[in-house]
Amino acid sequence: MNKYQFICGSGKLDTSVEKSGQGWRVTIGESVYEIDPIHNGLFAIANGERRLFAAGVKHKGIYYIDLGRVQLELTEASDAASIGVADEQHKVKDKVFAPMPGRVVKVLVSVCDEVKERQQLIIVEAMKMENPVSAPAAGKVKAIHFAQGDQVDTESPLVELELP
Amino acid sequence: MNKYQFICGSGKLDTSVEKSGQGWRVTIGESVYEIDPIHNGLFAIANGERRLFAAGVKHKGIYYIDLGRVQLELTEASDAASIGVADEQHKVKDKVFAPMPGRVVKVLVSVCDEVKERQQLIIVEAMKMENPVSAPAAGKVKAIHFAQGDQVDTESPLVELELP
Amino acid sequence: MASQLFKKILVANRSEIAVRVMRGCKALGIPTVAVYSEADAHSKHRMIADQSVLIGPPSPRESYLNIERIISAARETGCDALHPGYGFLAENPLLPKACKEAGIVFIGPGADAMRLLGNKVESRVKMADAGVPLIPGMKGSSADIAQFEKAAESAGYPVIIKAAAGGGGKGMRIVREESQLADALAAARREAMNAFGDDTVYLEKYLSDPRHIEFQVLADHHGHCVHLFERECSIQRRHQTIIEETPSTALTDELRARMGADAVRVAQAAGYTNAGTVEFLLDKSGKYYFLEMNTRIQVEHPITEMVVGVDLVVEQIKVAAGLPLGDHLKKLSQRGHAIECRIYAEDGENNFMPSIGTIVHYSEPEGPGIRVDSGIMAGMDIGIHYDPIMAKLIVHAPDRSTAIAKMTDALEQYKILGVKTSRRFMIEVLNHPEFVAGRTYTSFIDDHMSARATGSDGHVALAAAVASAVAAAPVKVSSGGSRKSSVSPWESVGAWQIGDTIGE
Amino acid sequence: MASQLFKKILVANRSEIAVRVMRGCKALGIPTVAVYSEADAHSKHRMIADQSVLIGPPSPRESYLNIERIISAARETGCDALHPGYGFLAENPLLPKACKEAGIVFIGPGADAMRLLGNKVESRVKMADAGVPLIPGMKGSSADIAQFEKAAESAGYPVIIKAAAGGGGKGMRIVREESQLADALAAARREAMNAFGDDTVYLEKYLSDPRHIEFQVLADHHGHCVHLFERECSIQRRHQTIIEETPSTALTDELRARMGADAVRVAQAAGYTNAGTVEFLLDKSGKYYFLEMNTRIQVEHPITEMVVGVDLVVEQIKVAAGLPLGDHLKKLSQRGHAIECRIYAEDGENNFMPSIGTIVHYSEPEGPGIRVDSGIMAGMDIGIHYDPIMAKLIVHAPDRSTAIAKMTDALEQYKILGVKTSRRFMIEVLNHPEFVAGRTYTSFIDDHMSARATGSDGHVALAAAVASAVAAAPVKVSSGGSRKSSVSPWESVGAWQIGDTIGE
Repeated sequence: MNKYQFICGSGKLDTSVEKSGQGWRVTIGESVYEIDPIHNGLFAIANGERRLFAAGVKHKGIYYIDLGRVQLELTEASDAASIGVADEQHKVKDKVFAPMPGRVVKVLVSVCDEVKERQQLIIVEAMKMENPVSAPAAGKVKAIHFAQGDQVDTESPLVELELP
Repeated sequence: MNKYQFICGSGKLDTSVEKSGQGWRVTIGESVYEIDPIHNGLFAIANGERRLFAAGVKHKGIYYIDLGRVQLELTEASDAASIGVADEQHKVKDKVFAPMPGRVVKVLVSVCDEVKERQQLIIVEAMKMENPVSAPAAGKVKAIHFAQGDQVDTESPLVELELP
Repeated sequence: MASQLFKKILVANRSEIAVRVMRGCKALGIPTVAVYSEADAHSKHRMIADQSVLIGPPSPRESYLNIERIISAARETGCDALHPGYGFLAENPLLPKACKEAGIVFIGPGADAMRLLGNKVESRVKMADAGVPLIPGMKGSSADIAQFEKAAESAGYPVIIKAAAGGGGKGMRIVREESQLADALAAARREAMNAFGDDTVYLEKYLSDPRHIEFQVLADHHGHCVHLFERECSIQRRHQTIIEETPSTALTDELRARMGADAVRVAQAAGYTNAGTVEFLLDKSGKYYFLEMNTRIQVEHPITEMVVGVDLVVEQIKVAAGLPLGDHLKKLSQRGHAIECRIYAEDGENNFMPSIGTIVHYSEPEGPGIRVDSGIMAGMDIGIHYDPIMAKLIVHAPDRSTAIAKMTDALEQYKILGVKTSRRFMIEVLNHPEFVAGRTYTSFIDDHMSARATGSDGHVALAAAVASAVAAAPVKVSSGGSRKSSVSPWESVGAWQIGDTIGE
Repeated sequence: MASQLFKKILVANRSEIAVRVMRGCKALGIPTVAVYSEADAHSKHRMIADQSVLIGPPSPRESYLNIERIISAARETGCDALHPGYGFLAENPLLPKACKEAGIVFIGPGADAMRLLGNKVESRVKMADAGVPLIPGMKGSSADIAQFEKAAESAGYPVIIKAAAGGGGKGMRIVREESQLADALAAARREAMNAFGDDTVYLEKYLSDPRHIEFQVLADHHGHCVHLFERECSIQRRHQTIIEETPSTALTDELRARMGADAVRVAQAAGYTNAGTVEFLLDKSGKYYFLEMNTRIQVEHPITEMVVGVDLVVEQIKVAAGLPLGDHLKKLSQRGHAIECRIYAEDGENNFMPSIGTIVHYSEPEGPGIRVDSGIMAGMDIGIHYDPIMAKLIVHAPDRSTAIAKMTDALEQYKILGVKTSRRFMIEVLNHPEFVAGRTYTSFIDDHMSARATGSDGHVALAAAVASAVAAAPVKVSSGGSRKSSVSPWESVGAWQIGDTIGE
């Protein structure tokens, strides 16, 4: 039997897995899931009477799971640190990143401005659209690292905030 | 650069492979094929101006290749002996096997009968159909190993022939 | 709304038809229950059902033909209706009878109509009375070979022996002279017994080069019956169609109207309800003869769906729920041309010999007007227990020549490796000048395809080139993490994940 | 036969529309040539073409917008016709002009009609003259903000600013009060310049809660023009549709006939040939206004194909080859109901923010009445260079409620991992009581979807269970053979190839 701990958003879940027929039996708390791998990342899940068709793939340390209506991304707790995923509650909110590489078409705030949560800070053009980048939390603008026309990536923060 | 020798039917082909961009360049005699793996066993092939979409998979030592209109099975010459594949020209024709497991519903010949090439010898029922098993070559029936009603597999010969 | 028709439907079948029926249920918002044998634990029809029940060992007699077990599965899971698909119990009147006793709605005709039409001998008599044209032959069956000899002589050789309970070419034998009659009779009886559990056979005149034309009908419980035009099923091997199309190139509007009216007459004479198919043979002079009525959804129903614009399974469910035929069924028309190719596990290059094995690669064709009804997935084993149909490929196009081009493209796009199929054979049939000209008939394959060249020398180098790429592709094993074994399918393959060096 | 129409067609586009156009060419037996940028070397549209030509670096300006390079690719490969798809150069009159000079047939309207209709300002004037109803607003454009202020005042706020060269919501801004006008004007101009290379914008009255209804038209070079009924494109985010359907629940037969006739009038007034789309806004009182005519095949053309039973790309090619409209186009009718959902790389749970990444799993839904037009495959990177549309999912069913159920099922079956999509969002729109009731309009999403709950707590345990199975699946490395690296995709995965022990 293998044991795993997964992180999804702010939650943690412990699972244990054992072989069952040609698939797996996964136990999470009181619930038992019978999982049959089909092929190429597709799985059939049975939980009591309920059956579901899911897709699951691990890529660069992240488990991408498609449950039909809902898609979720999980990490193993033991991998989380090494691949730079922090628990949701500890996520650093004082640095604002671009959601994708692109070009800054407008800077809407100045250093020292007080901003509200979700207030638009910068507009980045990518994929032929203007995408607003908003403040993750209320605070004060400490630094702006890019100017209009600059190309930006997702690695360096666009804006740094001072959180109250 | 890797070199391979493939067997297909009675033919042998030498190929050499080198990396080319994100795919492979395969040289066979004077011809050069650029091959891009797509995903999950699908490949795009370019040979001069011609482009083709193919599927290719290795399973239990056999290379299964789908070229659209034609499907072929190949083996590597170096593997052929170990997985029991003989060159076509040396194939033993004096033993007749069932094409699939099933039940003998009729035996159409007797020991010592002279049979022609393609003459029906035995009828095996499988998949709800009667499937005739024919002589691979002309000869004389030396032995019949199963009787009507017997279950047969594909491993043991049904009939042995004495070839002229 | 639609979801009120039934609470839950049990699909008493497997493979592609079970999958297709479940899709129809889903479109009506009705949950489905699959039944499966031990051989089908990993089958597609089980995977896509909302629930599933194991009904027994691989042998059909102990699973998919086990009425008692299937009815109790329906009861256990709270199903209020049951769809039989085709094959297995679909035309066994004991199933609707057992459903009725269990208080479950059978999605198909009543037991009486099914019994009548299932017996080819009785139904011939009935249809003769209704004024439907019949092929000359025996009035009833007999255990006595002399009766067969007499009937053969009076109809004139060649004659054909058929299973009374038959369908799909099983238990069928063509007899060209008297000396072959006894052997053929024995073989037909044996096959009939194996396939249907009933060895009653009868004899008819064998028509030379007829076309096989069938009409889809739909009848409700309120006295309405309509036909949904024809399907031509002339391209046959082993007396079983592999390519079907609609419209038929052989029908004029006038002939189509007459045959359609006769198809409705057959259904009404039998007191038929739900979806059914009336089969005719059409000879070269334009005369047609009633052959039989199939009391089930047919393998080839999708071509009707695409050209007539109906969902036959949805209509079956509505009729079974007691709804009258909708208004859209009263102004039907044919639009464009559809072709279906059956994808069997059989070797098109070797006399259609069944092929078993594991599906090591599977990818379906796609594009506008292309439909695949499949019962398989990569990784599945195709075994010996069941009918070797794996999937059906259907195309719809504005006209016949475009449909042929589209089907050719789709067959080439369709990749199945590990078991043999007849894809190449069917491409050659579709592009044969006689097929392109619309001159199809039931011996088409014997007459036109037996001398075909099956060489593939020109392709061997291409195949070796692909094999070389397969051989050269290195594995990329997950490098990080605490569990060295955690390699997802993704991480071991893919064009964008190939390492920098090759092999050794 | 059909294959004589053109020798070879170059498809001057990428992704799903290039793939779909090539399928149309294949159905007519015409070989295809793909063009691709350096970013698209592994793209699906390149893979399925018979030939392909590299036309430049990733930046659209240097590749897919480079007329000279595209024309020379067509010449090099011996193409005698070119299909532009939608987007990129599809509505740029310089392309048909360049084609004409190069002796290549442009599969689309003539340069003059395209130029006229491409200019929203000029075409408004023309259509006013032709008696087609128009929305109140500016008669022409202006560089002067005062002109915009004046027009806004006279039409009454709210007003909308639109790019003269526009389409697809780009360069569009709603202005609710005068104080926002200057900023909105600047933003719209900037976006218009980026998207179309032309920053001309104009202003109209903004209608509250209108429906967006468009009519498909088809006109040949022999003076015939027909409409193929409507599409309703009211479900929009960022002023761009994500769900389209036909028929519209808002049209009576009488209104449909009037609007269809006006659509034909628009096409004829513009001297239009080939396939085009006339867009209207329909207000609550049943009044409709001409908005613009799109001079290309539309993203949402498949729903018309499924309900009307035509292949629009095939018809485009035939018209371009000089054929008159076929008889089947003269007795058109609508059959059943079709819905299309656009599958963008964008996060439906986070304000439709574009999402980039690698597609780590991809499997398409299947079943009767389900069609996927896709431009992606597993393993592809979705980058920042191009429009984030990945695929379109289209369903066809006998009626609207069945179509909604079928689309819901299909969206759940559709698995795409690695980039985010709006599949869940669209399922919730489709099943919203107001959508089910047919009360759709352009602000539907803002009004009804902004307060939706997006939690997924109930699913986390299920997801963790699947992740556990992914983590536990061991690799099976090929044991035999001389080349240790020879592991095919197959040998490392699959339900039937799992080892006997787990992990570590």
